[in-house]
Amino acid sequence: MKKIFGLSHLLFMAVCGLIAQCVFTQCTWAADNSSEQDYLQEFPVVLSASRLSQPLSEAPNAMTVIDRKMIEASGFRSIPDLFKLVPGMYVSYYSGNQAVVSYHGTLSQAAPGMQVLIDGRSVYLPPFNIVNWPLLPITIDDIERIEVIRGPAAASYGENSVHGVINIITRDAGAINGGGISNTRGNKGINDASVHFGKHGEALDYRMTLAYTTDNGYDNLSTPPNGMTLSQAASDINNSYDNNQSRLMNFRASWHPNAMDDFNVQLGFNHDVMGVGFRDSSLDKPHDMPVYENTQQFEWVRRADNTSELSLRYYHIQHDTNENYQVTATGASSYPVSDTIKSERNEIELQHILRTSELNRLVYGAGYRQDWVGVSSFDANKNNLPPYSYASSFNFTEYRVFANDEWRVIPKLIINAGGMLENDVMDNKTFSPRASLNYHFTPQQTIRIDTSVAHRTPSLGEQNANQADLYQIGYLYQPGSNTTSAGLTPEKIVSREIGYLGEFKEWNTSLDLRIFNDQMSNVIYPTPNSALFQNGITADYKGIEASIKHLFGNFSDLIFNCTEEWVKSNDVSLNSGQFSSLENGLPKYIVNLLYSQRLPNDLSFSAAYYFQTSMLGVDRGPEDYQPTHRRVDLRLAQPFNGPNGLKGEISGVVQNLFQTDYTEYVSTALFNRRAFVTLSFRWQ
Amino acid sequence: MKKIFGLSHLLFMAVCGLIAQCVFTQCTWAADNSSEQDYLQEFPVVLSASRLSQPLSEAPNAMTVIDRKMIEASGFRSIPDLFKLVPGMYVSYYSGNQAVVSYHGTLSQAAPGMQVLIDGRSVYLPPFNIVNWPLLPITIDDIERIEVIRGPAAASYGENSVHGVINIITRDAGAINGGGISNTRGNKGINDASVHFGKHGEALDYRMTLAYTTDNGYDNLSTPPNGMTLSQAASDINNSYDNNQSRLMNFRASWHPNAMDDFNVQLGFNHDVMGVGFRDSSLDKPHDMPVYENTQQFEWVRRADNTSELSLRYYHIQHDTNENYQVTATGASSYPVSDTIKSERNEIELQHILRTSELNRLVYGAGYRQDWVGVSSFDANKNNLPPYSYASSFNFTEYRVFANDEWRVIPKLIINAGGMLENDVMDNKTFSPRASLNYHFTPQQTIRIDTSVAHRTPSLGEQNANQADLYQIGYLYQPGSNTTSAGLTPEKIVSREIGYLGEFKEWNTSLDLRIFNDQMSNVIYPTPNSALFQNGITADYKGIEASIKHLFGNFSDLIFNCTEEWVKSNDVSLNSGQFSSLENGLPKYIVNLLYSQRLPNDLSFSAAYYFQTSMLGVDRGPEDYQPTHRRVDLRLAQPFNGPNGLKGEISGVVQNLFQTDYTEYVSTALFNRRAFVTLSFRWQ
Amino acid sequence: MLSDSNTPYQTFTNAFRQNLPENIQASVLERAENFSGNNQQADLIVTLGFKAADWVIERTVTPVLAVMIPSTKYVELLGKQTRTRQVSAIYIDQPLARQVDLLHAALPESRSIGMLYSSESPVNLKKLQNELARYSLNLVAKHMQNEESLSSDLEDVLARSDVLLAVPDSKIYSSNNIRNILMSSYRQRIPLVGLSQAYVNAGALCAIFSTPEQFAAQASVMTILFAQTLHLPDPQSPKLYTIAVNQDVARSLSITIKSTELLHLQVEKAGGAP
Amino acid sequence: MLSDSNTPYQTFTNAFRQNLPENIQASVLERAENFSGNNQQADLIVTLGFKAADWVIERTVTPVLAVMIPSTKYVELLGKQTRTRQVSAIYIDQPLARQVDLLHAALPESRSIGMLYSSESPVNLKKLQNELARYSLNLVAKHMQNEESLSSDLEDVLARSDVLLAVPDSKIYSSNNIRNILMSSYRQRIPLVGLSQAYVNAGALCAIFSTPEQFAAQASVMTILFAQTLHLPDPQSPKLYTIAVNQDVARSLSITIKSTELLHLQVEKAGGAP
Repeated sequence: MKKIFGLSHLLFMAVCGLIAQCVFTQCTWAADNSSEQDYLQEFPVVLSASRLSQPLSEAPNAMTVIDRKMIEASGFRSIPDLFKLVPGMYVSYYSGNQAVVSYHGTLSQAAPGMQVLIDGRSVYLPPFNIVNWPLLPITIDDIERIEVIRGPAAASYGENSVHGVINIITRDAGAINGGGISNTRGNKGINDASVHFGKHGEALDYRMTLAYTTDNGYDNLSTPPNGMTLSQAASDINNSYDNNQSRLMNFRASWHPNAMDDFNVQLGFNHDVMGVGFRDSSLDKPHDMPVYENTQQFEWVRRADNTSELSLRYYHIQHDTNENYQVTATGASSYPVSDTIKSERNEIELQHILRTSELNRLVYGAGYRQDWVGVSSFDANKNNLPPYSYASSFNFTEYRVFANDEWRVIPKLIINAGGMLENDVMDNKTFSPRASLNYHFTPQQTIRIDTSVAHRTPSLGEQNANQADLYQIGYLYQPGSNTTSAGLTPEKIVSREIGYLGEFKEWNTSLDLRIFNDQMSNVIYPTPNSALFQNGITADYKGIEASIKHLFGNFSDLIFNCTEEWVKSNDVSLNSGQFSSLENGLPKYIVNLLYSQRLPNDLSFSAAYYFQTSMLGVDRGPEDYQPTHRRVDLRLAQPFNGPNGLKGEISGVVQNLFQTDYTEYVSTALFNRRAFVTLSFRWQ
Repeated sequence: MKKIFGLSHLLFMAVCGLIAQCVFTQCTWAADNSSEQDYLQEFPVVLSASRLSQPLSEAPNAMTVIDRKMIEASGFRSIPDLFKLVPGMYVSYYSGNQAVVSYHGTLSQAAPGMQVLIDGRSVYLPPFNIVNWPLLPITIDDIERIEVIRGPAAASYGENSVHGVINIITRDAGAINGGGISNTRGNKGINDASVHFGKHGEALDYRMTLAYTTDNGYDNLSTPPNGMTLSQAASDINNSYDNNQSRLMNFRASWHPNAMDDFNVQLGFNHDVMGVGFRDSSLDKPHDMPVYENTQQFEWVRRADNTSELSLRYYHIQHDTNENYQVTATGASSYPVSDTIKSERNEIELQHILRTSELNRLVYGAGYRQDWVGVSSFDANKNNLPPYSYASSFNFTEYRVFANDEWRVIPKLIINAGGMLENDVMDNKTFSPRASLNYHFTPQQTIRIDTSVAHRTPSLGEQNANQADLYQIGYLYQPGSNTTSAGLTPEKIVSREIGYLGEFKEWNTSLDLRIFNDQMSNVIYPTPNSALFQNGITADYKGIEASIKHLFGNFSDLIFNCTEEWVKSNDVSLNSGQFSSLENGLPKYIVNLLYSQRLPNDLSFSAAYYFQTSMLGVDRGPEDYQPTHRRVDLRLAQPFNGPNGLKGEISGVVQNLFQTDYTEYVSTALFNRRAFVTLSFRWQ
Repeated sequence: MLSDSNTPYQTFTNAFRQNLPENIQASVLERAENFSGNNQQADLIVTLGFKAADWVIERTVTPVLAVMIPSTKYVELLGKQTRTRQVSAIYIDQPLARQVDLLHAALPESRSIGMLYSSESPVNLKKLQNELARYSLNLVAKHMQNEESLSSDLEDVLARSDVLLAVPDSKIYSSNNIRNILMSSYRQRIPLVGLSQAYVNAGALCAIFSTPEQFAAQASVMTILFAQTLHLPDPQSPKLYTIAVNQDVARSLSITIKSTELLHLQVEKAGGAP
Repeated sequence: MLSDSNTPYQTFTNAFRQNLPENIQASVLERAENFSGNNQQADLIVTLGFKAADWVIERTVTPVLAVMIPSTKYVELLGKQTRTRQVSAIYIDQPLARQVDLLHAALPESRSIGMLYSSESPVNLKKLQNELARYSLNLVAKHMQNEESLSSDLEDVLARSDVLLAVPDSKIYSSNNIRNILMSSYRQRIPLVGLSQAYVNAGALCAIFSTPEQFAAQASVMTILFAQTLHLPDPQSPKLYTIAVNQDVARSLSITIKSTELLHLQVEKAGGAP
């Protein structure tokens, strides 16, 4: 070959001193501030699989997302109320500090069918497997987003997600850089104050909330409820004492020393004082029950490029409840009793999200949980009172493995298949599979067909409690150590649904429609005229849910949800009329509507309407009949610039504007109009 | 959004009936002969990792490739001769049918340091761990390519590759479509005939060779060798009978039913009649020793895209040797003896080549081998003759795992690291690691640095034989069952080398330079004045090898190899002068040169020159001194068109043109000028 | 995994749909046989592959965009229509000039370009020779008489060439023959320049081709243009293309090949595209 | 694995060397500090990055090709030379027009383009506004006063924009801030359009950029041209570019994004390149 080039020697030179150092080591480029680094710098994977919310049209379940915008527009002060914004959800109160959040109507006031997770931490706790909402160490303002799965999702969210899953995602450690202070005052003793502050730094982000909330709970009945005479009411209806006062703190920090690893710490503490007891009771007089909850959560997430995300989570929750009250021994005078419940949970979970190909994503993992419960009663002389306590403390362990595979067969067809294999506290081995198919017949129109199975393990209360006592959660739970419901097995649900999701961009409207059939079997119920529980109820739920979102231009939007639901069950034949029925316990129609509008000068206005047809809680008598109720809430908020660069906002909320004084789960919980004003400032 | 397009409906249509069928199944496109299929058809991976030869500049070892062009140009008739074309290789003959192919000079006439593989099948066989070249069931024309690794390569080629590896790759089953016939006639009884034919079909390719080769072996001495008087010669030097006649057949088929899988079968058979015995011996008179070898090999290779290749190989080799000769009991008259050696090998190997990333390739696998040897002697009355046989048959098993990782750190730097873990027939566990670094400081200039370790297991002969008999391989091996060399351990070699490879395109020249230091330890040697073997020799080899290839225009090329080598060893002090020495056993300089030229009318001419300095085989006495020898071979070949579309070729070869009658490993093997003519036809 | 078993047709369909704006309503008919001219209200029919185009062109007067058809078949297609209507196409084949540009860019030292073709090969030798002449390359073309003579014809071509250029003729380059073609050419150390990623995966040194996604992009542009103007542009060669290189083969043949990016830039610069 | 930890400089160097013909002898100096004008016999010096260019330009009269430097720094570079010689460059930044073409192609429904910039951002707002005006897009630019105000400034921009366009300013888009920027914008469901594959991996919706291999290809073409003519062409923007899309982010934000191939074709067609 001839030498045709005139160039004999070329010197090629790279940027100063970088190549030599970096041949065998990973190195960041930020150190060098020469300007091409603006283009060449490396970044961590921020919006990784676990951080990206799945679009509704690709989720394997029916899902409702409550975001911050909805939370603010709703005007709600307490977390359980938020679920009023979810189609088909029944939200009610046994008392001001005891919420009932359930799907498919009520099974009991414990609403045991919902799994509730806060950042992956299950707060559905023994001994009674309920969620004690006022004890959660977070405020409504700490919430970034709530994903509510309507239907079982054990394959993704683990055990006890029989009716659905509430997945509360709190604000990221880095979400706040600066601070804020807020105070709310209203009638009914409403007085909330909170301080939050946070900082995001180079490798460490943290935020903290300190809050105090208090209210006087629900109003008390002054007229006899449904079909009762005043004298009947006077003897049977107790006016409950349901003040609540909580002092809580939470801290969240994220340390990301490199581009791959994230270490998260969450600490929470709540000292809640619940008002319990009844004004017209001579024995259980109104008194305060102090509860301490503290929680610690540690999480390590490793995100390696966009294909793999490994997370290891450990958390610990501890509850201490103390109550002093009067009790009357048969035929004797009353004497004071001191009851204590302590419960603790330790859980560790490992999860791996792996994108095996451009079209396939696998999530799998394993978890191990240990729960400990100790209950004791003492009389004034510190003697144990065996009939009212468990004989000893209980220690349960359970473990599970789970996997879900999302396969994008073709861009318009997604198949999810997965399941969870669980060895529960009672050593039952259950398998809860799920399969779903999402078909985008156009990019804006999706049909989802899915079927899944889930199981609910009997609670400690159901296994070892006297049901007669169990249902009196007006005061401290008193499971009887002398009763054991032997041979209980997990409840089972088989769920099938067809969903349709449409985006009608021309009309600025989206529609989420769903027809479902959930078949429950083996449902646990209290054996009539006995202290024991047994399996046996079957229930067949059918329903249709619609959720419509509509935008009016850029400044206002509307969310409209409605549900119609039916149930067929053998429960009435089984409970011998001792209780209400599943059919009565289910509001046939639930409708809600949230309208928000941004007005000139950043003034924002929102209005909500909640409608629910009549019902009667499964474990309640006719005096607690809830007629059809309607409620309208309004909120008006005006931001303003405060002194020293502070950003201020003043907002006012009126709940139940039209004063349709309705009763909640029990007729002693009367909700009438209330109003409050919030003033807040934030700085940076 | 306004509708700005005039198009209301678009119909999109795919080729007839293909999409619907293929959504969930894999389907080939060839079925549809519409013309875009010419572009869309799928192909199997043909040039996969195992089929692509590694360029020398990327190999982790020094390597010489002998390709068909070199094989033809050399004019050689027999396979061992080909290794004369490799730098540093010592090729010699004990007799016309017993070749010595070794590297680093000689250790014994068995040349036990080389691993020899034919298509992955080890033909380095017990009981004496030698390669019996005339017994291989292939002809020189069946060879596609030979890769010779100069230096240990256990990590890639398994056990006993102490000095190097000869990797013979025979022609692919699909390499021949048609047939051919060939006949060679020359002086010294040379008469070779072969037929080969093959066919490649849609899913099945096969080819077959039938061959007959015969010659009268080497010439006999008529003058006394080095420093001997005629009378000494008459009493000590036997003139050997070394005719050879082999009838062989091989068959190779490849079945590839789909794009991924290849099933290969190789069958081979050789009925070889070796001339043994000595003309001037009254006991061991010249006689024929028939040997039957048959081999079967099955291989399954799965090539999944370009990243993974899995192969499973099984083979079986069987040898049957029978010899009848006279033996003289002490002080008695001679009587006839019938000796038999049977040996069999079964081996299975699994190997996976995995491209873990664009830059990294991993080869790993495991092998299991079973060898069986049975030797027996009978007298005329069929009575066993214990002193000359093993007491019983022997069954050995060994297994190994191996892995090698090739990591292209950057395009110009390749690191290989690997090793083999072996549990050998004597239950020795050895680990043979290798690490190498190839650095292309320009694309044409490469430096290779590598170091490796290998082990050689003592042969059955060394363990259980009388060395006095062992070295008389002039007739059948007679290991003595009454002697056992206990406590032998494997020999070890530690090899270090620096190589340089340069391509000088302007000069049409490439240079392969290598400096090495191979340290052998624990080398097994015959205990002086004893029947036993023991470990103990250490030897330190140093050398420099150069290989130059040069093209003169398009029509002629030259290959030039030269080697200089030194050894230091304790062997002389150990063997008490009973034998020669390692130093004497190593030719200090070996030079060879092959020049080929294409002349007008497709006439081709080639000339070879072989030069080797003086030496004396380690286990030989002074009468077998080999002086410096030179040899020149010439070849001339003329293709022509035969009748009926046959392609013909006539070629003539003169070996040792200048009649430098030199002696080989022993002085009775005299090589003088010989010439032969080959006429061949092929058709399609 | 699926992306590999996905057919090119599916890949095209998916990408094409992804690319269309929402207000273009698209129906997919997976089997052209189900099409009859009467019951379709479409404004434009996009066909994929020759068979579909061939079927449709005889049965409708709706404008047709025939995607992924060989350029040599386009005239044949036009001849089949009984009534005139707008017809256009995106050819599946790269322009000859572009292929030659790649040959030269990838193997600048090659002088003799080998080619084996049959009577069915859609190749214009004269035109190819002209393109090769731009780089003073000479063509060693051999007409394969029948499948039996493949081996000898191939050996003949390989003996006289520096590189073997594949032709779109599945009679020669079938999945049965590719094994022998690649093994023979590799034995002679002659690289094969293929026509698709499949060739490169199998063992060809390099190839220039368009992916289904690239065809889909071009088809969407033409469709959107048609929606706006109701006129179809003239038939076109692929505008976007991909160059693939098998580095393992290059290394084994000791060929130093440029990066696909430089090959792309050089092909682009040579401007072989019409 | 390594390809990820490979630095862009190494990748460039390797690809560049791979691309050069054998008769061009190339030395690599890995640390520009080791360079002194006197002892070098080179005919052309190719520098990679601004620092190397800056160092060399003051110390030699050999022609210099400065690769991967910001276009805004080129004039500064020219000003530093004490003696004139041939200087040319390949800019690391895509032409503004090309970026805007991508914005429009990828997010045709976006109207307001948000941008956060600092006093160090090499961005010409006027020019950007002109480019955006081609598609009637309006710019919502916010000047970030200091790092402390990032969050509030960002929230302000996000509240008024449909999309956030990154600027090459590592004061704002640092690996520390990217977390907050992406989380905040995701919270508001506003996609980020980034400047490199790293942005897309981190969570940006899409980006248009050139890879080191693409720069290397262009640099080799310029080098070979120089070797033939001894003249350096004018400084150029990257000729080859890549478009990357994060489909996970697109899906999560319910954005239907076109295939990268169609985006490429549309950007190419818009011809935003100078």
